[in-house]
Amino acid sequence: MTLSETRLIDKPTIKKDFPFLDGTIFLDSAATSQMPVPVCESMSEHYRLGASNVHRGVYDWSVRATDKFECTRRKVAAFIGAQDERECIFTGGTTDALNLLAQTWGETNITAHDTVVVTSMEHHSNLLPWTQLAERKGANLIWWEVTDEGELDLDQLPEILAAQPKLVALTWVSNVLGTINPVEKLIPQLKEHGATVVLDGAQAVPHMPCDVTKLGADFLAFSAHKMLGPTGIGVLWGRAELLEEMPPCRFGGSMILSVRRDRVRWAEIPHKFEGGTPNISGVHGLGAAIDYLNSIGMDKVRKHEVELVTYAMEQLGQLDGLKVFGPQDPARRSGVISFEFRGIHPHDLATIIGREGVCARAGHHCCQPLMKNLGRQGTTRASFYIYNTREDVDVLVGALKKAGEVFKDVIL
Amino acid sequence: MTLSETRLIDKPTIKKDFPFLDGTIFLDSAATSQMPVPVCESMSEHYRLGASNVHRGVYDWSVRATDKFECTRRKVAAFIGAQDERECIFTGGTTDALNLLAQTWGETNITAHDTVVVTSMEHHSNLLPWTQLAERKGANLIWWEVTDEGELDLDQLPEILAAQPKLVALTWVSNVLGTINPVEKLIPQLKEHGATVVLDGAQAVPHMPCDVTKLGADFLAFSAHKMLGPTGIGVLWGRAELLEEMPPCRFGGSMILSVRRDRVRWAEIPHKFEGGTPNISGVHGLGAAIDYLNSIGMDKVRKHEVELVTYAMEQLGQLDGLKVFGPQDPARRSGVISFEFRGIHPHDLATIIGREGVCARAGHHCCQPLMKNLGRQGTTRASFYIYNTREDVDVLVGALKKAGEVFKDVIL
Amino acid sequence: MVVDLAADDDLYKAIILEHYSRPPHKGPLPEHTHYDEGINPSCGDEIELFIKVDDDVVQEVNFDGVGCSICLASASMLTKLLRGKTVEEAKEFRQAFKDWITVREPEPSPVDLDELEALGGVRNYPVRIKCALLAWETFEGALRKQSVN
Amino acid sequence: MVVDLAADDDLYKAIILEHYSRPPHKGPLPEHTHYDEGINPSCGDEIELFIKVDDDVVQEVNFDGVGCSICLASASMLTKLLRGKTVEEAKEFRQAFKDWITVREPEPSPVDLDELEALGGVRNYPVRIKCALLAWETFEGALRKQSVN
Ligand SMILES: Cc1ncc(COP(=O)(O)O)c(C=O)c1O
Ligand SMILES: Cc1ncc(COP(=O)(O)O)c(C=O)c1O
Repeated sequence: MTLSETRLIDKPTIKKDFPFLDGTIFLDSAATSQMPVPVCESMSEHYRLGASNVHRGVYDWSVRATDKFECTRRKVAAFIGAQDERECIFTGGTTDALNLLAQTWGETNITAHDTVVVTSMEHHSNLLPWTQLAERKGANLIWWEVTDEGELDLDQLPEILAAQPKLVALTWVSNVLGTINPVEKLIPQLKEHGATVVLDGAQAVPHMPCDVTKLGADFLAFSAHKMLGPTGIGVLWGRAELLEEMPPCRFGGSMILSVRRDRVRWAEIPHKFEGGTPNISGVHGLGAAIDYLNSIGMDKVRKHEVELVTYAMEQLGQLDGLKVFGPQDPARRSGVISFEFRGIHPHDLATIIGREGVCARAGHHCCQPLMKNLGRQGTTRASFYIYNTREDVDVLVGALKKAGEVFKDVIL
Repeated sequence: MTLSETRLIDKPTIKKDFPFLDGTIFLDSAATSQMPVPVCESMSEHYRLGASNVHRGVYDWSVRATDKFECTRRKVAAFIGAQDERECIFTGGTTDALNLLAQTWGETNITAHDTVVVTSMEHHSNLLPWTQLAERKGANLIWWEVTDEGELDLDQLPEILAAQPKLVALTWVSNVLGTINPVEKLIPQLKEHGATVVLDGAQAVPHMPCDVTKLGADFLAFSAHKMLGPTGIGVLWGRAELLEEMPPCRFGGSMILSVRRDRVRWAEIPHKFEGGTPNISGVHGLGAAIDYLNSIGMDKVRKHEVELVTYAMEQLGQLDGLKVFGPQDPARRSGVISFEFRGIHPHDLATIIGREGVCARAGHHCCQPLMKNLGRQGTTRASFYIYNTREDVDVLVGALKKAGEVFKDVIL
Repeated sequence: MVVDLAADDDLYKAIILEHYSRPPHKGPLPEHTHYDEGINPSCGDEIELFIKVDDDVVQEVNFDGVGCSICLASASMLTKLLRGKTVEEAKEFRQAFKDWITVREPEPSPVDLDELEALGGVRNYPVRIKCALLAWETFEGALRKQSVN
Repeated sequence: MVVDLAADDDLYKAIILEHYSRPPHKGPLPEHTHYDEGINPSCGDEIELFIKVDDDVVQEVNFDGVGCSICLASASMLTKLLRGKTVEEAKEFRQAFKDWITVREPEPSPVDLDELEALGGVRNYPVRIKCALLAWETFEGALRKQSVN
């Protein structure tokens, strides 16, 4: 049973690299993932060898920090299949990346005559920057609806294409439903009709192979802290032609070519968008996280997840009164499982299973419009990553049974 | 000679907490400071005890992370003398803080009828957000000039007050000249004439006691990485009344009260401005850095710096052909010393002293308008912090002599 | 046995689940003098509070909304316990409950908290304290919005 | 002894300091056919390059501007070494120098780099490579801006 799993992800290594997971069933990686010891060490190293700012100093520490910084940019580019490392901008995270994009590309490209499309499964971070922009500009806003099965409504696609949207904000993987949107099919059609496609990769890049060049997307955003890396660092990838035309929007050190009172000239991409001292140790941590994931292989990461989700859907399916939201086919979903159990409020459910050592999340998961669609205030969500096992699923199921016991006499 | 110094900052502790400084004369703390081992450990702890996102989870790890996060906010408030911890917004750094401010407060408050004042000693990070804003809005821009002694030209003050500026962007301490601007005298006058005062505290908060309430400033920005903390984290402090009126500008998770398709309600301050997963370990690191500085005492930090600067000015003054920019009185300056030596280009100077183990900085230090005033492309800059000693100054002086040797036959 | 389980539970005491299952004063109160809604932004729970003050006395209080057992049980207890209190007494009672529930190791409360004592278990679950307080903060908000004169 | 010091220095070789002190072709060239300016954003150094191409041959090149010894010596060497080369040869020469200077352990260059060999020491000071290349990138920019037909 766990044999094939063992072949995919080496358990002793996981035990060694995530020692703190011993005794805790961490099922909240969609919120933030755990950091393996090597990544943590790589971050500390920046400080323990002597810290330095990047891109500016002539002494050795600065050279070392800068080299590692720019080397990570190349690593990131390779990891997501970008053709040019200059296309990768370091940001504070996915939210920061998407807001930066709305502030530059959005401000300069969206007018009252344009149509903006958002899906109703977007995370607030890929929703509000665009709805606020559309409101500010008086642009037309279209909501791309989600079917009862928790998938993007493809019947609405003709309507969307006919509207010739200037922008489509689309999550690759839903952080609530686990739905993997068919981006490789959708993007070419959207682009043919003139749309610029912004992919929210926060739940996708950490969990499956990514090739932005093949996808043909225009922009992609993701966060290090959901892929074994640290908080405070993320990436905005964009096609060079687009980035080159975008004005900067965070003004300060390192993003200029020259500053005179009467004339400011901006630096080239990516530096143009990276004003101020960047999160240097964060970048180092992201680089180490990518190394760690590469050492496993993203194919294996994905396979491991499919195995776990398959098992979890089976086991959860056997619980009376348990309903899993989103696609039922494990091949069409990621390691994110939102569910409802006998009408027990997610907060209560998460608290009770928390007492059994299971860390899961309860709430609207920053997707209130989707919750409205589901007719719920929130859901309970379990999400998996490389360190999770079938045993974790078993513990979850046992914990849910206990919750059932506590609430057995409650009339809802 | 070093006796009084020893009393101020305990040398064995420094040796233990900054082991990597052994053999390196680090004189570039104005760019980024070194991180003591306890701060580094406090950051790793977040990951090594099990990482979690903040403000959202019901399980223990999340509670622990959130408690520590909000506890650091209180620590920051106390450190800068803020009356209310809700006034402290975590940002990616000083640059990020000032841009956030320009995007919200600036966008909503500055119009074509307003006057904006910037000083010619501002760092690009407290210059460009405002000059760009003024340009965008068609506002009137006044440059507050710097005297030949490297101080703000107080003769220009009547002119500035008469213009009744809506905004004055003012650095507390110059990162080039070391000048400590007389903010406690200037702020009341500026405010009496209706100005909102934005203090760039990047070079001040790490180096001297700070009491924003006493100062009466409106906004203050600073970075953790210049005060023994990590990169990627900083603070924007603002008076609650002002913050409450400002619209948010980074949309995403955690900054909302509720999101409906037709209506979005924002969270209260400070969360309204903290969209997305914050730099949690960065915040922990900032907290630990503040603890470290508090354990020394900011009065002592400042005294140590005055001692060092006094000694450095004396020693450098004995070198033929060496000119220190900025105020000559150590009491009026911080631990930042920019100088010129026999016309040797700063890049060459920094390289040669770098070979002697001295890390100093060469260039325009993100202050090109000031460089223009000085009639230079750049300067060489040595900057001190708690771990520096008189011996470091001696090594610097020796290294400069070597540079003099190399360039002895060069005609400039 | 079921009752035992609930009784043994440090958080989900029988009285809490009882209020959650069968709140005596749930639903809008058309003739209210005070109203406010409260939101817990992290879970999306929403509470409405309808208060009828007359002669400086809380004559009636009802709540409506959706939330977890702690949130709704606390709201239901509120509607039961504040009835008949003067506005001043109600405010003091609210404050006493808040003081009592938000400290790790509480002194006995100066006022008799009655059924609310059952909520003491949330102290072991710090994030849930917000749930227990939502209705009470909403009560305060409602009074503040439209101060009783 | 002074000469020795400079000669011993892995970076500041005598020939570099000589070019820095007394550049033979410094100052604007009014009758240029190509021009560009180069900026090193981290230090603010600025170089101007004036090129006169005639009959597909670089007849004259001058530089002007401010910069460190490495930057200006490299610019001065450029003005000396590119003179008389065809545009094509000049481009190849530039590329050869760039290839040679940007690798840690260079092969001997296919073209004779002449005095430029003295700049090899910058490899030990990676940030200074930009200084050594500024004039050469500016040269390329000038030709690109106004391509020779
Ligand atoms: C005076 C001053 N302001 C602003 C900054 C920008 O800080 P950061 O790069 O951390 O955003 C710096 C340091 O680089 C500074 O010295
Ligand atoms: C789909 C999705 N988009 C965006 C985000 C925001 O990421 P961050 O909080 O790292 O900015 C998240 C996670 O919170 C997410 O799951």
